[in-house]
Amino acid sequence: MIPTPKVDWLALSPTLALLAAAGVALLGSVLVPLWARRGFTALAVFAGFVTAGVFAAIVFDRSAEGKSLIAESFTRDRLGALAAIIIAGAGALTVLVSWGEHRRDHAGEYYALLAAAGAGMAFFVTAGNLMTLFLGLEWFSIALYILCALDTHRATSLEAGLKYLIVGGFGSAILLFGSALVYGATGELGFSRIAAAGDADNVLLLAGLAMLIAGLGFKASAAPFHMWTPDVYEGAPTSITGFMAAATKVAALVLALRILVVAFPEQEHLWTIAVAVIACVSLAVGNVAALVQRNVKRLLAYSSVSHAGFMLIAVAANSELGGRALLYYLIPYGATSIGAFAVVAARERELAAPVTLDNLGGMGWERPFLGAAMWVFMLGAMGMPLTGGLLGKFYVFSAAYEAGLWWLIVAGVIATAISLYYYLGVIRALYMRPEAELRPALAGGSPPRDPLLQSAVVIAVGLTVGSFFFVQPLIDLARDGAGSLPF
Amino acid sequence: MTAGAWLCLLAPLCGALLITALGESISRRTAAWISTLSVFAAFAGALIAFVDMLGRGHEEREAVTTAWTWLAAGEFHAGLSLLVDPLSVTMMLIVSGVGGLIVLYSIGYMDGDPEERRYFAYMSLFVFSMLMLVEAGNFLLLLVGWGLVGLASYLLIGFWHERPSAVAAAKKAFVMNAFGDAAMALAFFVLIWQTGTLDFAAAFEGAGGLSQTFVDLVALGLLAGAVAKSAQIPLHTWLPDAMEGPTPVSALIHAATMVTAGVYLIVRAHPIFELAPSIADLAAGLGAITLLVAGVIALVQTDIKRVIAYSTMSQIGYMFLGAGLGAYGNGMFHLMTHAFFKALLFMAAGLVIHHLANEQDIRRMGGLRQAMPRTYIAFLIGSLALVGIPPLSGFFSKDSILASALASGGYGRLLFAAGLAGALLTGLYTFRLLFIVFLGEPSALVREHDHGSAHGEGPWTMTVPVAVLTVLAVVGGWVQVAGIWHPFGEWLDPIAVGREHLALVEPTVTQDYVTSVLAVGLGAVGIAVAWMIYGSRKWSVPRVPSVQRTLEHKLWFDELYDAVFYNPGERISGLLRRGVEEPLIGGSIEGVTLGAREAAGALGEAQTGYLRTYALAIAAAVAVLVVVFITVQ
Amino acid sequence: MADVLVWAIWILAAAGCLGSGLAVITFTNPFFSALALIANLGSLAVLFLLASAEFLAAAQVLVYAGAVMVMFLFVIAYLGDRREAPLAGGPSWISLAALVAAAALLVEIVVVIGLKAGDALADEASVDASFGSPGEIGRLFLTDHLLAFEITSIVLLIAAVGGVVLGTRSEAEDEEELARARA
Amino acid sequence: MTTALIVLPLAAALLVWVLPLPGRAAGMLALLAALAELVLWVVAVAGFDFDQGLQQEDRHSWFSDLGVSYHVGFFGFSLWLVGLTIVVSAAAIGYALWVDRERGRAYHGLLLFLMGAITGVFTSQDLLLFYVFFEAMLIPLYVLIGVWGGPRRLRATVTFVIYTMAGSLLMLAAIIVFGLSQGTFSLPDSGTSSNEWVFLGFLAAFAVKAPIFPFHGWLVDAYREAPAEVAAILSGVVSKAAVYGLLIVISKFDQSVLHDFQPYILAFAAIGLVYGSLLAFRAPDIRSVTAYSSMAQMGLIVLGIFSLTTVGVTGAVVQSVAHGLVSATLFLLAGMVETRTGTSAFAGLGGMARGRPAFATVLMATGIIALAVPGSVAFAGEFLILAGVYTVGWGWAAVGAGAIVLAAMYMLRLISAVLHRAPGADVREDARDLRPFELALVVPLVAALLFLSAWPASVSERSFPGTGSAEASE
Amino acid sequence: MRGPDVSWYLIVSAILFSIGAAGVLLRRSPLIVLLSLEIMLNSANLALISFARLHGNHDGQIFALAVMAVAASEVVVGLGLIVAIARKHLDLDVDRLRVLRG
Repeated sequence: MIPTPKVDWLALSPTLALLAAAGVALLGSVLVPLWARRGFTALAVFAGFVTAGVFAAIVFDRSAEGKSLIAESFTRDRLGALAAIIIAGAGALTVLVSWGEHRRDHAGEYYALLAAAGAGMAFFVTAGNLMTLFLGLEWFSIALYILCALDTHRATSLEAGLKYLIVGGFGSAILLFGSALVYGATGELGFSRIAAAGDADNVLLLAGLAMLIAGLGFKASAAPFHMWTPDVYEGAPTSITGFMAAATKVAALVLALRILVVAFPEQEHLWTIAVAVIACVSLAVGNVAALVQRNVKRLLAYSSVSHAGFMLIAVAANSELGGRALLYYLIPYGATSIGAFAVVAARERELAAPVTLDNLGGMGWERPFLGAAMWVFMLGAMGMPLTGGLLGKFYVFSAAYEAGLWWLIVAGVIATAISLYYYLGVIRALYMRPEAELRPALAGGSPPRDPLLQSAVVIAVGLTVGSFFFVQPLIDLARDGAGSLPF
Repeated sequence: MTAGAWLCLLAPLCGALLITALGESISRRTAAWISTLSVFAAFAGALIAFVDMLGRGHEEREAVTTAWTWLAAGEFHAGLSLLVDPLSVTMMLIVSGVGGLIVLYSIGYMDGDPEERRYFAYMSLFVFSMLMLVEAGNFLLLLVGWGLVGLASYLLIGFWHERPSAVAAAKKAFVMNAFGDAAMALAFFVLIWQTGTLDFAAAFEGAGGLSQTFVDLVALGLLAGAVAKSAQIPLHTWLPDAMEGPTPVSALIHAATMVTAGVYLIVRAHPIFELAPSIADLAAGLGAITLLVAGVIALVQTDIKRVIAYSTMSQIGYMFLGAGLGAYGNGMFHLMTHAFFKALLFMAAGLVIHHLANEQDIRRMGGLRQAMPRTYIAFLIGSLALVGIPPLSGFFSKDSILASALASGGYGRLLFAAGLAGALLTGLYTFRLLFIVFLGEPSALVREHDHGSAHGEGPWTMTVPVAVLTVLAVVGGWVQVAGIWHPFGEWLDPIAVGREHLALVEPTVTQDYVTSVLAVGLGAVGIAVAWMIYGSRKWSVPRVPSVQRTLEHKLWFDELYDAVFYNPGERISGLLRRGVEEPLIGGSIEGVTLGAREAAGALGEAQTGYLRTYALAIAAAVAVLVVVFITVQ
Repeated sequence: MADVLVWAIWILAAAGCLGSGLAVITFTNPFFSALALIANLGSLAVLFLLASAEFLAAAQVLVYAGAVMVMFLFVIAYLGDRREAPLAGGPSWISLAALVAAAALLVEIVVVIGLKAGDALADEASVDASFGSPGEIGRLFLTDHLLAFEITSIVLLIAAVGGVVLGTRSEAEDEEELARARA
Repeated sequence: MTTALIVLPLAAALLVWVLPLPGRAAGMLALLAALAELVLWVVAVAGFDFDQGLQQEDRHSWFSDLGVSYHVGFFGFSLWLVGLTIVVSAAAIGYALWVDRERGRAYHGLLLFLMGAITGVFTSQDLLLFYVFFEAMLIPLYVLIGVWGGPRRLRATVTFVIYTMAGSLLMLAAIIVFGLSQGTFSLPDSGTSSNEWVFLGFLAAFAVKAPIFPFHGWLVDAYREAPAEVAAILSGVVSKAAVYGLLIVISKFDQSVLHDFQPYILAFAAIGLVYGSLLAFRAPDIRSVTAYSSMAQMGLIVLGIFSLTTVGVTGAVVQSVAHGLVSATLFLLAGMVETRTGTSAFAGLGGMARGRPAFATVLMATGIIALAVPGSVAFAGEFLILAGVYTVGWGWAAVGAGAIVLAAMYMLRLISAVLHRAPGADVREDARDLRPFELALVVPLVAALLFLSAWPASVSERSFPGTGSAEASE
Repeated sequence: MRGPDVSWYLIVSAILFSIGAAGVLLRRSPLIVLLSLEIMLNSANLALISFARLHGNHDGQIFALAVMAVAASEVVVGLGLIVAIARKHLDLDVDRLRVLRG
């Protein structure tokens, strides 16, 4: 008889809730009659995300002391729980946004895979060793590969899926090889054991670290590992793009912070600089490339690259304040991403065509609510006042200053200044195009009301703006979350 | 005493505001009377102050009254204060008295102009400003008045704003005066910096403790302001152009009051000028140069008002000469008599112009004596006073200045000679004008406008002031007869700070007599020559084309300033636009935009769409990262 | 003696492994590439075996070379006549850069290993015979690595769903097809 | 009290946006709110003790870990700047109501929002809060110009926003460094800094906002393309945020730092003064002249502030108020000219004085105050500024005095080109004089200027308590 | 350990990894790219197993086994995608999939 380990079910509950939702949805997509299938699965998955969020909140509440479980397979701590809350929130909003897509094929599977991806992320952020890291990564990645390609009737969707899959597979392979090297150098898979075992200047360990950073950078779509991002974001179904932009980044960045801080404290002098440089490159590439984009999804994709840069600044700070900054930043960032893509999705459904800056023209006046919301999201992405984006940047820069990385502040400032051009470009498209340039909506007529999408947008706006006014509670959460790591 | 001063100051302001506020709800005539009455009320206030002051002892004739703190910052305070002393009361009387007459004259002169209301509001504003200038209790308020008279002058010169020449002349006057204002302000900054105050008494006291450089700077700044305002060389070119304004304006502002403010300033600030003798000498020298140059230029002018304007410059040159040499009382005396006879001349000229329907070119005039006999008399008296023929007012005042010059050493003798030459010129140009305009055969134009004497020579509102001034031009000089009695000088004496007498130079009786003989003689010679050339036409006008052209171009001052200041300024402005603003300031934005776009384009190229390149980027980045980690380690 | 045999087998396996690997990426016909991969997996299994990973060697052959590659071949067969694929192509700078990058990675890893070869990599831990046996692996999968085991199954499930979803025709595609046919 | 002044316009903005009113009614509501704000301000003034420093404070912690709080309050000078904001904004809202802007709800809401943000800037006592309001001003401005502006508005807005943001982002960096090294972001609680980079960071924001030469690339386009009333707020009030910022800066840095940078800042300010004046002299339309003159005036104000003397700083405050009112009035008048003639280019204007006495009087009055004729409040401000900067070096004052002459030249040129000479090609006979409503908008502004001209000490004496204020030292 | 020591395994693994990488970077057929990815994953497996032997713990082997499953998953999804692409009558050439770019 093999003594099976005692499993901390509560710690796993967010993941399990989502897995359960995925299972129910999967069953539903076969068993429930066609007319109710979409509703049933969507509801189940929405409930799954909400439950996961609630569970994660409970975990957060009850995990003042972080601990590793099952031979460092995963960690029960506030960092993971907070990240799971954000991911669950992103997922729930994504369900709301997705509803109006009226997907005929694979509707059930769509939601099931969404829940599965969410579950993978919720687990991934708690991963405690290299193996669960890799598995968690593949878990949600594979789900996302499928989701990206799910619109099989669209060639771009398939192209996006294949690109994501192959480049992602390549990135995973590198991450894996890096894990192998780290394992080889230390003989350990668990993060804290790696730190304990490592001799600091073991070249195997360093090569492995480099590859790990690359693999996680890929997921966070940090430059120069970002090149899949615009293509995939453009090709994927828009709601999924939003989910990827928000949730994948949460997962990748939180885990990057966790593994770097926990497993590689001795190599701090190397990876902080590496991450800082990657952050700079991301800022530069993301913002500059976005300047000439006409396709709004693509523009937002580059914007997400640049935001990865900002958040990597917080990681590079390698401090409690940096952790706080990262976790705080993720909240308004996630809300703006999902919200912005939701608005794009709404426009897309209205036009039945890809949304570009040109056919966005006049939307601000035609659809005042969505227009104003998009405005708020763009302000949030710019880091303007009255949105949490400003304070996110404020915290990130503070962390950089505290860590002595003042040049990152300069880089961030320049990047923000550049970014204004394209964010303002969106607002300009919404409101300021001369009447002559405005083209009538292609699909004609007013589209059916989509209260769910609108409520998602309302929530996103609320989060974007609310995170500005109610900083203290959020920053308390972030502090508790960041406190889980041994800075 | 102070109540009178306040009444004097505020009455015209109220008049101006009233006319502006009531706008079109009152008739033009009512507006004119509001203005006139307000100025006469000011005169009444001045009289009250004067009478009150007469009843006091010499020590009690000075009072400062403050309404509120006008400007304060840090340690620096300047109140809205009036200084009432014999000097300011003298000026108040002249300004409001002559001003009242001229405003009254305007009622007739401006009758029928569609914008009469605006005119009278401006006139009241001017009188207020001028009174503010002369009553100011500190340098800051003096500067305020200084600036406001410039403003009113601008408004009135440009009153006929549809004439481009009038607008240009107004701008020119204002800008040149602004230059003077700025120079004065700089002088005040030195005072604030060094003494912390702009109150007259305190500043004079503080100035005593300053180094010579600072005192010179202050005096120089004040002098620059005075020169600009009084149209002395080299800041004189605006005055002839200012004749674009209505004739009463020329009489009031550009003859009787504003332009003489420079003299007032020198007298008011005499302690500073005494501390800076070289600057005072400079003032006297500038006056001498101006009186000669203006006199010469006046010889060739063909516009009736311009001739008088140059004559004004010339006469103010005398006043500067006197004030610069320390003969303050004599300078002020000439200021007063000049106000009378020059206002008279302008208003008489105004009658002529009015009569000839706004024609000002003397070449088209002639023989007006028949048509306008009384005007001729008035003009003749004014001219004689101007030339300084006894017993008219100009004789007393001008000769006393020249005598002072004679009395003040070597430099003074030089100036004395200049003054005498000026006297000759005065006679010449004055009577050239008189003979051309009034004598000889009536010209075509004059005949055309000869309506007979049925209409008289003008409405009573115009003729009465002329009459009053004619009397004043005759008797105005009798308040001081050199070597016999000096009530005017004694009246002003209390403003001497820390000294027995105001005047620094006291000519002897002999000097007085010598001066009188020479000056009158030369004036008479000038008249005689003018008679030979223009009256009896026995002599032809001497022709020296180059000289004539030079004089007609007013010694090329305008051209010089255009070449040195205006044109370079305009060119620099254009150069800055084309050389800095567009290529650098705008171009930098263009450049950054272009650069960013190109970079973005390059990144877009790199985003080839080949997924292999995406993987390649990752592989390359990993390769670099590994190398860096290992080598850095 | 046994050592020599082991060396010989190792060298053969390694050579086969590398050779078949090269073959995979050089064949123009995916079918042959897939076959080469099977050879590659087989020779890897030998190396696994030599490195005391018996269970993995078995799994490699059964699961990987057997099941997975069969599916591969099936798909290749299904795709039929589009089998021929050019060796490389596209912009030549990509190929060049690709080779450089791959070579750089190789050199780096080899250098890294070489740097460590002297000390840490020379002395393996001594292990008993049961090392790598199915029993040991199984025990770990149910204790320390329980989660990994479960997650593996989840990943496979997701992939299966994905395969089904992507592999089957959708209504939208049908409609599009129909539309194209009509046109 | 202070919070009420900030919140009232913001709340009114929300109300205007949310209530489904027709445009005109929304405008009325906005105007009402602006007038109510004015009343509130008067109450604030009445309750203010000018012998004390910071007053009428509200303070709540915002997030405590970095020591950031919502902290607002008034200094004497900020009271005047807020008053300026309210008066100009009210006039602008009134003007927008008068011309009946399209999409009135959005427009008036944005104007109110802008008003609230500016009020916030002038009352912030916490650096981050200051930054928040400073940036928040841009949000409505971007849309106001971008949607309702002239034909080249898109370019103008982008340039404007990116330019200003680039500066203020550097300030954000500086704020972070300052706040973290001080341990608090609260202005009253923090000491002075000696970090020159931080100083430059702050300076960058204000140099662009003011603007100081050579950071004025955004200026003319923005002023020319904006709707008239927005241009009025932009040049009249928004630029004064830089003044407030610089006043903060000189109180929060060591004297050594300030004195190190003083010559350079004075030099750039002086260059800006002359440069702006020269370009204004040749600018082709009312708005460009006003724009460049704004630049020149801001250079002058910066001269005053960086004289680092009480006199100069006080002069800067006076001049800020004066210039705010003047340029707001001028832009509103430019708008009125444009609605009548369709242009503000001098080439098509002229002769508007004939038959339009009210317009002529108002423009003339504003113009002559703008050129700082002695006795005007602008003169008072300039006089103090130059008197202050004179003690630093006579050359600065000489340049300033020279610029006064230039100011006279370009302002007179403007006045003449609009009012005088023969009627221009675009001035039709039926272009009417100012209507009573328009008069009701500009006359209060001019009246305020005249009042201040009669009594500039009302501001200058009541800006800094006592003589040796914390903001400036001898 | 009989036979070559761990470094030799690793060198094989490294070469294999590079071969796989080169395959992904060079080949245009998505099928062969997938196969190359498999080679990369397998090279990692070889490294893991060698290190497991080196350290004498099973973690590496377990990891390798998990990787096998993941590799299979990727293959399944990849093949599904390729089939879907083929069904759309698109070229099976990754270089032709560049609608999305810029």
